Amino acid sequence: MNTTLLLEWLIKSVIIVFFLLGGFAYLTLFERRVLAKMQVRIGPNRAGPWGLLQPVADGVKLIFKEELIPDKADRLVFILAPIITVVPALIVLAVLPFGPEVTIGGRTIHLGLADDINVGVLYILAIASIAVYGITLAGWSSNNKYALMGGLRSSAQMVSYELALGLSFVGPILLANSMSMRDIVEAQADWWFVLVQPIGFVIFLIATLAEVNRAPFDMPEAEQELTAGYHVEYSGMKFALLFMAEYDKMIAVSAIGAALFLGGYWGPFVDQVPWLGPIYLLAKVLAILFLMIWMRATLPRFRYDRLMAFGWKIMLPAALFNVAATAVGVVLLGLGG
Amino acid sequence: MQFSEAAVNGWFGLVPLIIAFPVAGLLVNLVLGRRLGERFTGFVASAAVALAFGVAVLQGLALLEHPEGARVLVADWITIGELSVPWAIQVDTLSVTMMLMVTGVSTLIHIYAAGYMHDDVRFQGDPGRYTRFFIFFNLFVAAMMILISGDSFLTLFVGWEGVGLCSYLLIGFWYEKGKDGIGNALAGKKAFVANRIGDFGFLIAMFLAYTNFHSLTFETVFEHAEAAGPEAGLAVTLITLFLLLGATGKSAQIPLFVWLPDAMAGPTPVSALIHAATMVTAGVYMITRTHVLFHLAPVSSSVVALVGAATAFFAATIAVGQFDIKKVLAYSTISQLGFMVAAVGMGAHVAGMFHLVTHAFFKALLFLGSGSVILGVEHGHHAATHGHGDAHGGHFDPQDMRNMGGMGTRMKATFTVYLIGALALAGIPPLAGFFSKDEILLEAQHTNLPVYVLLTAAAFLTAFYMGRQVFMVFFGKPRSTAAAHAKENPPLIVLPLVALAALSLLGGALNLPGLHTLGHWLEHTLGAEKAPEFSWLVAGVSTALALAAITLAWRIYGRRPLAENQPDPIAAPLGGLFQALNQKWWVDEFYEWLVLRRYVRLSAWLAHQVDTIFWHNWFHDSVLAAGFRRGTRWLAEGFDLPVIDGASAALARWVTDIGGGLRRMQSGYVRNYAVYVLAGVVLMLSFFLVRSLS
Amino acid sequence: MNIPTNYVVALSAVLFTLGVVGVLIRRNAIIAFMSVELMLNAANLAFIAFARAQQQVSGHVFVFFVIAVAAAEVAVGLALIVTIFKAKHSIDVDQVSSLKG
Amino acid sequence: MTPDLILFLALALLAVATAVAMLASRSAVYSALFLVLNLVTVAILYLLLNAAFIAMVQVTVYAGAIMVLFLFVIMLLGSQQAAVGPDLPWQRTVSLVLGAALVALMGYVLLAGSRGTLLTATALLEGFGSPQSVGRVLFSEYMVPFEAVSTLLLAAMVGAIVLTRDERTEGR
Repeated sequence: MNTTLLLEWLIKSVIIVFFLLGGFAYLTLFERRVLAKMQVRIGPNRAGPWGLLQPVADGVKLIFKEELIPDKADRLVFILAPIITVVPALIVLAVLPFGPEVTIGGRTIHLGLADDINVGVLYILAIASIAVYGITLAGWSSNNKYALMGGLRSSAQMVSYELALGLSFVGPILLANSMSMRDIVEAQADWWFVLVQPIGFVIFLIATLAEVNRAPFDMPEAEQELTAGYHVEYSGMKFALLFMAEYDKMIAVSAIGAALFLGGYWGPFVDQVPWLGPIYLLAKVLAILFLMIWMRATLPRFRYDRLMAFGWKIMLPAALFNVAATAVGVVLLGLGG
Repeated sequence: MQFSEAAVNGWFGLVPLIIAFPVAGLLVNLVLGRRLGERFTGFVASAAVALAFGVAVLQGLALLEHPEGARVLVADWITIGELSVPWAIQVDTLSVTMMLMVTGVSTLIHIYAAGYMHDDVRFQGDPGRYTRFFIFFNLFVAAMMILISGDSFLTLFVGWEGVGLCSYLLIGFWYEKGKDGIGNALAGKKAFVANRIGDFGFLIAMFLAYTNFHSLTFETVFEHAEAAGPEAGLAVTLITLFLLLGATGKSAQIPLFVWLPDAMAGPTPVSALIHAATMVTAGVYMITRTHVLFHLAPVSSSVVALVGAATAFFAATIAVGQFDIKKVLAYSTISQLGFMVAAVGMGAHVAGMFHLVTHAFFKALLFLGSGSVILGVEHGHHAATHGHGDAHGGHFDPQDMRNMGGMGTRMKATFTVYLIGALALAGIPPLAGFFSKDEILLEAQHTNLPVYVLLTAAAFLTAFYMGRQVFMVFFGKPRSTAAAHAKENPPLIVLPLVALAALSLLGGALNLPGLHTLGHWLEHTLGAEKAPEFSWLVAGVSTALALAAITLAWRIYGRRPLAENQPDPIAAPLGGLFQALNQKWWVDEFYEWLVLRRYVRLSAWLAHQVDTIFWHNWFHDSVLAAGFRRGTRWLAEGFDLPVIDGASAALARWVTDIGGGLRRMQSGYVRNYAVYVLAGVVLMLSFFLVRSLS
Repeated sequence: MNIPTNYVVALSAVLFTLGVVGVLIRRNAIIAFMSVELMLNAANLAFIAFARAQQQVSGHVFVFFVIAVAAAEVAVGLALIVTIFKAKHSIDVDQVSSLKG
Repeated sequence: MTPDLILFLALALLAVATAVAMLASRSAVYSALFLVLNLVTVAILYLLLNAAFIAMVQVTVYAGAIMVLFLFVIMLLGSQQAAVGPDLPWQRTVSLVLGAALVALMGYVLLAGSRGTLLTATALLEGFGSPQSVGRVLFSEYMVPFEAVSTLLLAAMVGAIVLTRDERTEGR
């Protein structure tokens, strides 16, 4: 056990967490602004220049709100559920490489926490599957039928779309011949996998929308049907945590998508200037986030049974076809490493 | 099959064939006979016996080289404890003499029978039995060979019983015919029963021999008997007397002769072969074979001689009063067998055997001749009634001499040979009978005067009844239409007669006085036997008596032949005596009164007292049934209910109790079952752990 | 991990026994079911420990199969429980004593 | 007490504690949650035992799918409260005694004598327990069982669908 190494990990972890926390705050602002633009509105512009302080104001407001806990709720789980929800969102990026190796003070450092473990992709899947619990438990512990229904819908939806999500990962894995995220990104130094995996990328995007319960798959929080889904009973900071988890997950999946399909940190001159890597990555993440917000602004919500049918009857076969096609391509055309 | 060394070197090894050929013949006929027809059947049977004769001839030739003979072992037959009876064939001069005689005469009679039976089965109305007849005939020859060739009492007894069986079968050959439709069957039964009595004696003799001398083989028994000396005298006497009883049965001597006249119910070839030439001589042969024992028992020998002589005279008297052509010959046979038995009883075995052989020739000739006459009469009867009368009905008896007469002109060949046979039997020199009978008389004159007197009287009577028969049958005029239409038979029947006639003519040459060819030949087996000097006195007396008897017969029957339905001329002068002769001295009736009636009464009494009252009423009902009921009741109440039922009830109760206990385990709760599984796992793990630790 | 294999296997044994006890004493079918999963899990742990000790990847493969089979089992088992619940409105294992629908 | 041993004991304690808690919980949801914890703990043990792939599969399939299914059913049925009613009188006692006996037996066997291989004493092959190594064995030696298991999964899926299908809402 190397103390320096420990310290290095600690520093990296803190950076990631802070990135996500800050990212969450400004993603809300970003979304509101973009949506406003798309809906020909102005959006929040009072707090600070261009409304930049709006997230801070929201945070302060939520902190001072009263923490309501329903009488018949299961208190322990009710309190734990937001935490359980937010943790996966925070730790999922541990395997993501943010950039090539850089040298700081004579030390060669990976820009990434555990980006070279050989089960990186599986780790992402594992965390993604764990993420269900928070929402489900939140819905259940509220002892509210709407909340419970929201939780159950969320579970079913996430479990169903997890299959397609996992299968969409297989394409990059096959092309890179590795499950390590770093290997996958390194394999895209010359060209992005999205060029040969357009179907995989589309499936990934749709599945991640379902995974993070974004429109048009925001069933669990469908206001019209379930008032607000699983977090109908939550308020104050616990509500803030649930909210944060959702936006952090958006950021995380965007980063993962960028790493898997859009070449990760690769871009012009990254070879010469390693520090360009994180910037390129951020740009790509922003692009995917913009895409998600755009969809929210554009598409109406699915009916629940249509959503499930879509997941099982279209997404899954398409993903399977993509896997088979990719495998054939890898073996016959010599694509990938 | 094992052979002694001598047998292997010589022809003796072939001797089993003498049995095998007739057996083969009967088997062939048994399987194929019906399919192949009469000619083939007759040929096969005759050929089988002829081949046996050939084997006998070979044995005789071999014996000329090796007179000591041989003992040929065929198989190990019986081995029980110390009793060991191999099936071995004794080849010596005695047995081979018998073999030659039996097979030779048999061959001729088979040939004769092939012709005779062809007609007989048709007259009797069942041609299908032709094959059966020859099967029995061959079987008889095989059994006779076993009898002759056996080297022990037991093998001899097998043949003894075998020929008895064949005799029974052939007497009853037309079992559905005869008086009341059962006469023939009764005759067969009578022969069988009479023989059983004799066989009983034979068996007792055999048991005694084994008890005293620990063997059944002739040689060993003789050795032991001689070695035992006077101490075994009583035993030997008993043995020989019981053997004599056996001989009287088989050889038709007093008191068991009654079956032989009835045995004439069989077809004529059977009478000739079995009941004149061969089987009936078995008693004589047996006594000769066991002569060593008889030598050791003088009393028995005397008894034998007396029995023989008495039988000879007694039977001769009866023959005088008979009208049935075959019955006359039957009593004649008994009489002549009496001569032989008397001879062997006096120790004159050679003379006995000599007479046995010559008698076989001329008696076979006479029987076959009578058969020829009967056939002729049958043919005549058939022709006279134009073929639609029943030739074998009760109205006409083709064997009754009173229905014959004048046959000599119609059946010249038969007449000639019959005359030869009759003269030979009467003892007219130089025919065979003269020499053989003379030797017996000579011996009797030397040793036993009463026997001599009896035998001489019998010889006189013999000549008389033979003269009576010849005159009645062949001379004068036919006394019936059947006799008038009689005609000679075909050569197949006549030729054997001619052969036998030749043997009867020349048979005396076997043992001419002074030469004693047969005596020397049999010396090898019987030991040297001092034959009495030829006596002109004895020969002259017997010849004179014979001639006188014939003259007497001619005066009574020849000069004035009987007319139709005329009673016998001697009946009136003799009165009641003739009635007695004709009714055979009422011997059958006497036996009936003496034995049968008492026997039947005893049987009835036994049936009632012993079987019904004792066995059935008392033993079966009171002892067995009641005891069984009591036993089963005890078993049911004392054993079945408490023990068996109790045990099963207890078992059922245990099962119920255990099941009731175990039922609680079946709670229907899955977790309960899982606990049992866990308990089992813990137990097994503990077991393995404890085992690994210890 | 610098510890003896047997420690890991002993942990597996303890977990297994806890699973067994859970099956035996809990009457809620779902919890009994989960106890079975615990038992499977304990067995898997032993597999992994031995695979590590023997340097045999086959152990991992077995665990993979066990997990796959467990997934199948749970899918069917839970479907059965749901069906039974629909019919009986109870998931007390001791009340499920009839094979009739 | 090496740091490894402490780490192991801590994880073991956590695993046992969660298992016991699972059994003791009156609420089925809590039981499920404790089981999830237990599974995750064991997954960490897998990681420490160089079984990274299996650890991830454990979390993904067991914790992420199977247990979610459990929770789903529990919530759907609403029968999270333990069944009430007369319990078999001796069942609990006997089970606990037998369980203790089983643990004692196995513990004695495992800990009384040799302790087995020290898990770091042998140098590991490169990539032991990685997806590649497991996959290589899985798709060569265990190809047929793999296919059999895939068939089994398909059958289970069909079975589950058939079992839970509500015929009244069929054909909508």
